[in-house]
Amino acid sequence: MNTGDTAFIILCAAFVFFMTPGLAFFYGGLVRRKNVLNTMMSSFFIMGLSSAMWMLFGYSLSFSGNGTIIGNLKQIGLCAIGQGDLSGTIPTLVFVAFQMMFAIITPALITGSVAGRMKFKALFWFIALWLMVVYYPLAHMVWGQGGLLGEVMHSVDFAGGNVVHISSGVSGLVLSLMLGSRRGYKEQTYRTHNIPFVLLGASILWFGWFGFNAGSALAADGLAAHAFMTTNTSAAFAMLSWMLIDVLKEGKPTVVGACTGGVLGLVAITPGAGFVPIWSAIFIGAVVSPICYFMMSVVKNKFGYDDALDAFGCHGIGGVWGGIATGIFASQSVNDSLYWNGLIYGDWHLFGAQVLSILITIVIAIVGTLLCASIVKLFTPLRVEESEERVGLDKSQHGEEAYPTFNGLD
Amino acid sequence: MNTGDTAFIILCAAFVFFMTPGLAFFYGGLVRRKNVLNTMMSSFFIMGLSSAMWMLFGYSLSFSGNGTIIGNLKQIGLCAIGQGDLSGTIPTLVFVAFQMMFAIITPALITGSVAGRMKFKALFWFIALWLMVVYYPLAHMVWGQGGLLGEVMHSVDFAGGNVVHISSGVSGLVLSLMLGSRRGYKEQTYRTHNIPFVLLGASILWFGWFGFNAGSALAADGLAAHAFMTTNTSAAFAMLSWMLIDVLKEGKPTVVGACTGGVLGLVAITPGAGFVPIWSAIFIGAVVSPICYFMMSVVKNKFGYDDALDAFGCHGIGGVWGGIATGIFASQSVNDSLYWNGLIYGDWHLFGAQVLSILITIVIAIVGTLLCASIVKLFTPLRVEESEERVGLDKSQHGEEAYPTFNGLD
Amino acid sequence: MNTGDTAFIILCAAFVFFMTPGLAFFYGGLVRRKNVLNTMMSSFFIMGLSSAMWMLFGYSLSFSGNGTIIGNLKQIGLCAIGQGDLSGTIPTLVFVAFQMMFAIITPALITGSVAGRMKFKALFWFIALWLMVVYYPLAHMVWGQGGLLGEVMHSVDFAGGNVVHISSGVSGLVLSLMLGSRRGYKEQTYRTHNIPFVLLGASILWFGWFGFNAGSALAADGLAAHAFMTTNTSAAFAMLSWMLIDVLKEGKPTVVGACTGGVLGLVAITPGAGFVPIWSAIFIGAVVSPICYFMMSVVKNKFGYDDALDAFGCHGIGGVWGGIATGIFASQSVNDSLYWNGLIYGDWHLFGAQVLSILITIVIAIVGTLLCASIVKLFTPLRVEESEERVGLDKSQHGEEAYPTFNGLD
Amino acid sequence: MVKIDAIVNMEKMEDVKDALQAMEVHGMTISQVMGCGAQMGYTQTVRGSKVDVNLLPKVKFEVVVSSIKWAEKTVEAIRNAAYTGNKGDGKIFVYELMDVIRIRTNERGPKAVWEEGQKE
Amino acid sequence: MVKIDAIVNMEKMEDVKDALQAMEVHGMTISQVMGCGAQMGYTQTVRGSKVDVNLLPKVKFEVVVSSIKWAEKTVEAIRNAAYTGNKGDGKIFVYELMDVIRIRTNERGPKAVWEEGQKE
Amino acid sequence: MVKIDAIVNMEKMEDVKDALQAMEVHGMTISQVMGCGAQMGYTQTVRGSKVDVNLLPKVKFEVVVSSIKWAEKTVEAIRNAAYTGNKGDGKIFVYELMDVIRIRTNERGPKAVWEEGQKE
Ligand SMILES: Nc1ncnc2c1ncn2[C@@H]1O[C@H](COP(=O)(O)OP(=O)(O)O)[C@@H](O)[C@H]1O
Ligand SMILES: Nc1ncnc2c1ncn2[C@@H]1O[C@H](COP(=O)(O)OP(=O)(O)O)[C@@H](O)[C@H]1O
Ligand SMILES: Nc1ncnc2c1ncn2[C@@H]1O[C@H](COP(=O)(O)OP(=O)(O)O)[C@@H](O)[C@H]1O
Repeated sequence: MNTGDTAFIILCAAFVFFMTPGLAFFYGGLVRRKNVLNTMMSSFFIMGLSSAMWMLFGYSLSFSGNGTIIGNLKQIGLCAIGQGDLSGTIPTLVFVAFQMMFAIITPALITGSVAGRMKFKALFWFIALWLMVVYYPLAHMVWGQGGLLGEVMHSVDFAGGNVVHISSGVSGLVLSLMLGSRRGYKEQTYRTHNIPFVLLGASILWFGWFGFNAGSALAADGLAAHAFMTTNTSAAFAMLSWMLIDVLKEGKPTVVGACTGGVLGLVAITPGAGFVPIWSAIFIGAVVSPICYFMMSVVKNKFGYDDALDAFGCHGIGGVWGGIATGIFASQSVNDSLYWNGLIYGDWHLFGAQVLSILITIVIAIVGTLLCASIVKLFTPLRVEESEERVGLDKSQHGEEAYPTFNGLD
Repeated sequence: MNTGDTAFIILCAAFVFFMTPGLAFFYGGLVRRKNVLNTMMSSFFIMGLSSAMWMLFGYSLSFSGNGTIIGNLKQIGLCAIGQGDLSGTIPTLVFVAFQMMFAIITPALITGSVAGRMKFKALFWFIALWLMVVYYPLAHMVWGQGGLLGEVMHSVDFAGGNVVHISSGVSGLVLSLMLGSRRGYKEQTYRTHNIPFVLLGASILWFGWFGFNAGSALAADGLAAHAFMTTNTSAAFAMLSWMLIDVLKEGKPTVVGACTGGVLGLVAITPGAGFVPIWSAIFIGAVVSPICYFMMSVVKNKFGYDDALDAFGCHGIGGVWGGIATGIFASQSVNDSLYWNGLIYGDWHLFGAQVLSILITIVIAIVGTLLCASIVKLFTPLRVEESEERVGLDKSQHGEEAYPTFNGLD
Repeated sequence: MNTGDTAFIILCAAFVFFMTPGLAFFYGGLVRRKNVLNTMMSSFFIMGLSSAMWMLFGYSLSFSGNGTIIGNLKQIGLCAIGQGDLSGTIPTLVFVAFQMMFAIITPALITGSVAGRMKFKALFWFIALWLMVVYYPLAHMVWGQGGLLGEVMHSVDFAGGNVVHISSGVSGLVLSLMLGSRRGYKEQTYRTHNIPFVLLGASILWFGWFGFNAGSALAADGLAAHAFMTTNTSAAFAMLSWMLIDVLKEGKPTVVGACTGGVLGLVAITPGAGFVPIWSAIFIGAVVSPICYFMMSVVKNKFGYDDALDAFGCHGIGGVWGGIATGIFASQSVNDSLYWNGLIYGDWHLFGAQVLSILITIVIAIVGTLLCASIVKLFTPLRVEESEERVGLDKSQHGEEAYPTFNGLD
Repeated sequence: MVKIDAIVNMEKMEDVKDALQAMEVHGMTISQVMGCGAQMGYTQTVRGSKVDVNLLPKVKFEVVVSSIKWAEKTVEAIRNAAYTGNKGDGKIFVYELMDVIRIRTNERGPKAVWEEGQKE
Repeated sequence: MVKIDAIVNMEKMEDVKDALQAMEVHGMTISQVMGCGAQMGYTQTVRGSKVDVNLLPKVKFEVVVSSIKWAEKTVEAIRNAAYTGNKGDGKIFVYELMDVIRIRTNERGPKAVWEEGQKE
Repeated sequence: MVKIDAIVNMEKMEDVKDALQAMEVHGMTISQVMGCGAQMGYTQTVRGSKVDVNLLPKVKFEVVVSSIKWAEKTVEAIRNAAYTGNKGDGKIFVYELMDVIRIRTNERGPKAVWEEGQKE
């Protein structure tokens, strides 16, 4: 066991943990005031639910055994894992903890698509099912022993482009289509109620993402440092390019835009952080903002789906671009665990594998979401009543108001 | 010296440090708008006061020498500690820093009980005295060389169930009884003024608690990872069980409830994090919420004491349960530094020691608090004037308002 | 390569990163409600801009080669740095990342002086120029190979008293003088709009500062622990001494005061954290508050400049005091890389070098700021129109409002 | 000229606004108020303790119209939009006004409330 | 019918509310306002710099009652509850109302403000 | 006595306040409201999507003066301070008041609004 690596990954796990409340603030700041608690809670409760499931059987289903599609139940309750067992240079329990945090943040991302109209009860059970139907298999296929996308197809995903971003973004889109649009969406004034919270959330996400991406090296070494630098570079250029779009389109850079851009850059670099050279992160980051801006402003408008906080527009699209970009720029000189070089070095194999793995991920997410939502629907409607939506989800789903005294009376 | 362990504990110290502002937000969000700054400041100033005292003589009183009850003054001003001195595998100064953070958060917990009515000046001096009369002796007795509860009685406290939670919770209760209830408590509308702040605070606490519990292994190893997993598991199940209570009682899971549950799970696992098996954390967490819910809703109501933010209900009761649970589940197979196994393995010695050590802690907290508060009372009343309470403690104690322009005029 | 040191510095880099959003909240809470987003954005966008510039050429200009004044362009785009290259015991890329964070927070500090009236466009380009004209040369002169202030003059600056605080504080003052005062400054009610945000920001700064100062040891060792303790001690005493001033002057300790005091203590200890003995941090911290209080309340008032959020009063003056104090207290027994001992040990050399290096830094900051601002002025006015200032910079510069629905309608 | 103050439920805000605009009353001023009335509030549970909430957030519309005739129409429109039949639906208060001044044009009296293109 | 606007100190809010409810006036609308008057505000110190605060937060009660008689009683009750004798105690304004409509029942005039069980 | 309600632009708040104080009207009550009128709001872009903002924040001044003469002067002062010539400048409403009570002194009627030292 290496204490430096162990210290690094334990603390990275805590960093990734912190991203989920960060997301709660990022999302919570973006919604209307009457839905802020419901939106935050939609991320927050997953810290409980997904942790519990991971410890009970999620880790086992994801990482035990060497199936092609999914793990087995041999390590249920983590009972078979001793303090002395190692995964590489770190205790296996550290790996368990680090991976757990990914299983928390991923379903939380979905909730951005459905903000403002989904019944909390339905969301609770949907997330529980979705973890079993979509997440654990995907995590196994990409990172598990003998997994289809990773070890069989040799596609790569450094820190979770497929597992985390594409899966959640696509699932969010499907779910938001099943739910329908928010009442009065498009006719009505919709307003970001607390932009400082958005900035706080985006900052915590960025901070935590260092743990997410650098930690995915699973050691405190040059590769971790490399991933740290690609991550920050991509985020920086994506922020700048979104600001540029804002200036070109509206004449002014917005704060919400800068935050969104930064997060997009982080999403896009995730699958390639430890595979692509640092210079290519400039390109990956600078390009993701225009792509996603186009999706959110033109495509979303055209098709009229209500991907409320753009979980699909950010994570789905950003993740796809990141996966493809990895197929283009990944280089064995950066990471010699790669099976092939990327497209620009003249080898199309990796590129092909990336595209295929993205398609498979999309299919799994679509089918899985339809399945889970249909099961939940048997027991409870997915959507709140119209009157509950009017009153706001904070009151109707949780019986609380976020800032009850901010009309100054207390 | 081991750099991995050193890196780990230095950063864990920073994590634990961050819990105190986290607590300021957790508490601050729960109070009325006119008392938010006073409530936050009550935690925040301790970052200054307790740090200063720790560095001057607190560390020395807690950890120098091998008295049964308290340390000595040989390491006053930390002057005798060189950069090269080690505690185990880490520099002694790292241990000093890590332990300092516990001496900051502990008295801050007390302030939850007395929110909304204690004179700031009285609180300042009370905390200063309390650290000397209650905290330093307790820390020594539990973790110091030759300490009564630890080395003599062989009771165990991994990360501070007695030292941190029971001591602060009980002291809070005593102090709140001495102060009396807030004006209009029970007749009057009392409202949580900013639930997103509560969620932010709870999240920072959870995040920091990884440093608190895993760091208490004092090394980056399998035990730290074990403590990390028990911590998270307990928090997760406590959050879920509180949500369940909310649903059963009110039909809706509340955000304040989920946050409270999470924190309770963290409290309950603290004394046992590195002693009990991971599976038992499920039980420890799942049970703490109903116990504390009962205390807060039934017992508090019945006896009518005004433990404003439930420092006693959460930390006192949660800590007691945690200490007992440690006596039940602790196992030498998890941590071979244990003198005995827990009750379920058929040995009642540890259980007995735990119960006894809890009782001793409670007595010390009660007597110490009475003593300190009585001394302070000689110089200044403990409670604010009625008119000051009406105006709010922000204005009357600090001459400030938290959000002066949120009636929209600026 | 040492994994413990590597883990430590990577994570410290993330800690320092987090300080910039912390600063955004510290500053943002202090301003009027209509300028909060602009104030936050002024720090936030630098996370994009300065990261991008650092990666492209900033690192190279600061740390490549051994010029006296500035580095060279040999490491442009970081292309020459491999994952295996080491700086001491850590990968060079880790050093790149850690230093990058300093290049982000430093210009962000400046923006406190100019809050509420500077055109965002002008600020953007000013910061870009300032990094090249002031920051990269200074960083090289202090920490680079062959640098004038460090290797030639043997002045010392542990974590950035000259590079970070004096440079930004003085530049802020110059820029605020060029801009003129805010409209109605002094006649008009000016109010801190959100004190909990100030407390949040101060807490994040303090938390991050552990990475800033302890990380500057560039290893997880006794020196890092020493810097950790001096840092916390100075902050604690500065907070207490500000509270004391508040009590003496106004009868009540304020929250804004306690936060300001804490930050001042952190500023003051920065240059000496790893050079001065721990006991001297008491003095360094306790004295910085009265000095800066005097600057902010008496001197600022007398001269009538509008250093809006006291970037000069805090960072400029606090940094100067810290640099001088280092010349007084630094001791080879703390850090044997010192060339001379401090004044109290009877050697005036270091003291002289410190004073001289401070003067040089001030001159560079003044000249550099005048130069950069003059260049920007050729293309765009520095200051917003009067009507834009009235409406608030949030709306006029970003087309957004921070909390659009906090009159309760949404 | 007549001023109408209507205190309605929060969630009816959009509806009332739309109803007014539909009948060509474009000028209105809205603010948040807290109200208590026949509707006696509700009880919330915070961490297992009951908390009485007897001030409820309401929205206040202030609309000035040029004549009693218009006032009647406006009252009718607000009533229809805000009605649910439950306690707490709100109240409408009607005042007489001495004068109205439009700052932009310095017009006074009824003219100051008519919009161009609005039929009397 | 008569409308009473009372502007009182923040910390008197609960007292005034209780006083009104004690005399069976259950309907009221409350909002936060900023006021300046004979009370000239105060000076705060932020980091050693003086800051003038001359708008002070106040609470505005709007109460509609059915008759002048009731209005007198109400004014009296508010006055007693809000009185401290210091500058800034506040003012009470009394208006005549043309009409009141209760949305729930479409009752008009005095009936719309009487509650069941309230003695006239 | 006369009450004047003026709804003006946010950024004119300080100016109107100063104008009133300059003419020795020291008593006033200010609140934030949202308004819509001839000024039809604006369109904001959030992440590339258009968002209509048709309620704009405005400031409402409530000033009670002792006589019609004073009311005229006050209206004039407000108008001058708030005028820009653009849509959205706001409106001023003038009412008659039945009575005013100063809580501190129990003075009633015009006396309750006069300040000492204020020339009628
Ligand atoms: N007499 C009154 N004076 C002022 N405001 C009132 C009065 N009666 C009711 N209101 C306002 O109207 C709102 C709804 O009144 P309520 O009596 O609950 O409804 P209703 O009688 O129509 O069922 C209250 O919350 C309050 O703001
Ligand atoms: N002429 C007025 N018009 C409108 N509101 C007023 C007027 N005079 C006072 N007020 C309101 O009453 C509050 C208290 O008034 P103030 O003059 O300070 O008290 P008092 O004269 O009773 O000592 C003020 O803050 C303001 O909101
Ligand atoms: N008829 C009305 N009733 C109530 N408030 C009104 C009315 N007309 C305008 N207002 C208020 O005055 C503000 C400015 O009105 P607007 O019509 O936009 O200005 P103007 O007509 O002077 O250009 C509005 O935002 C609204 O708050």
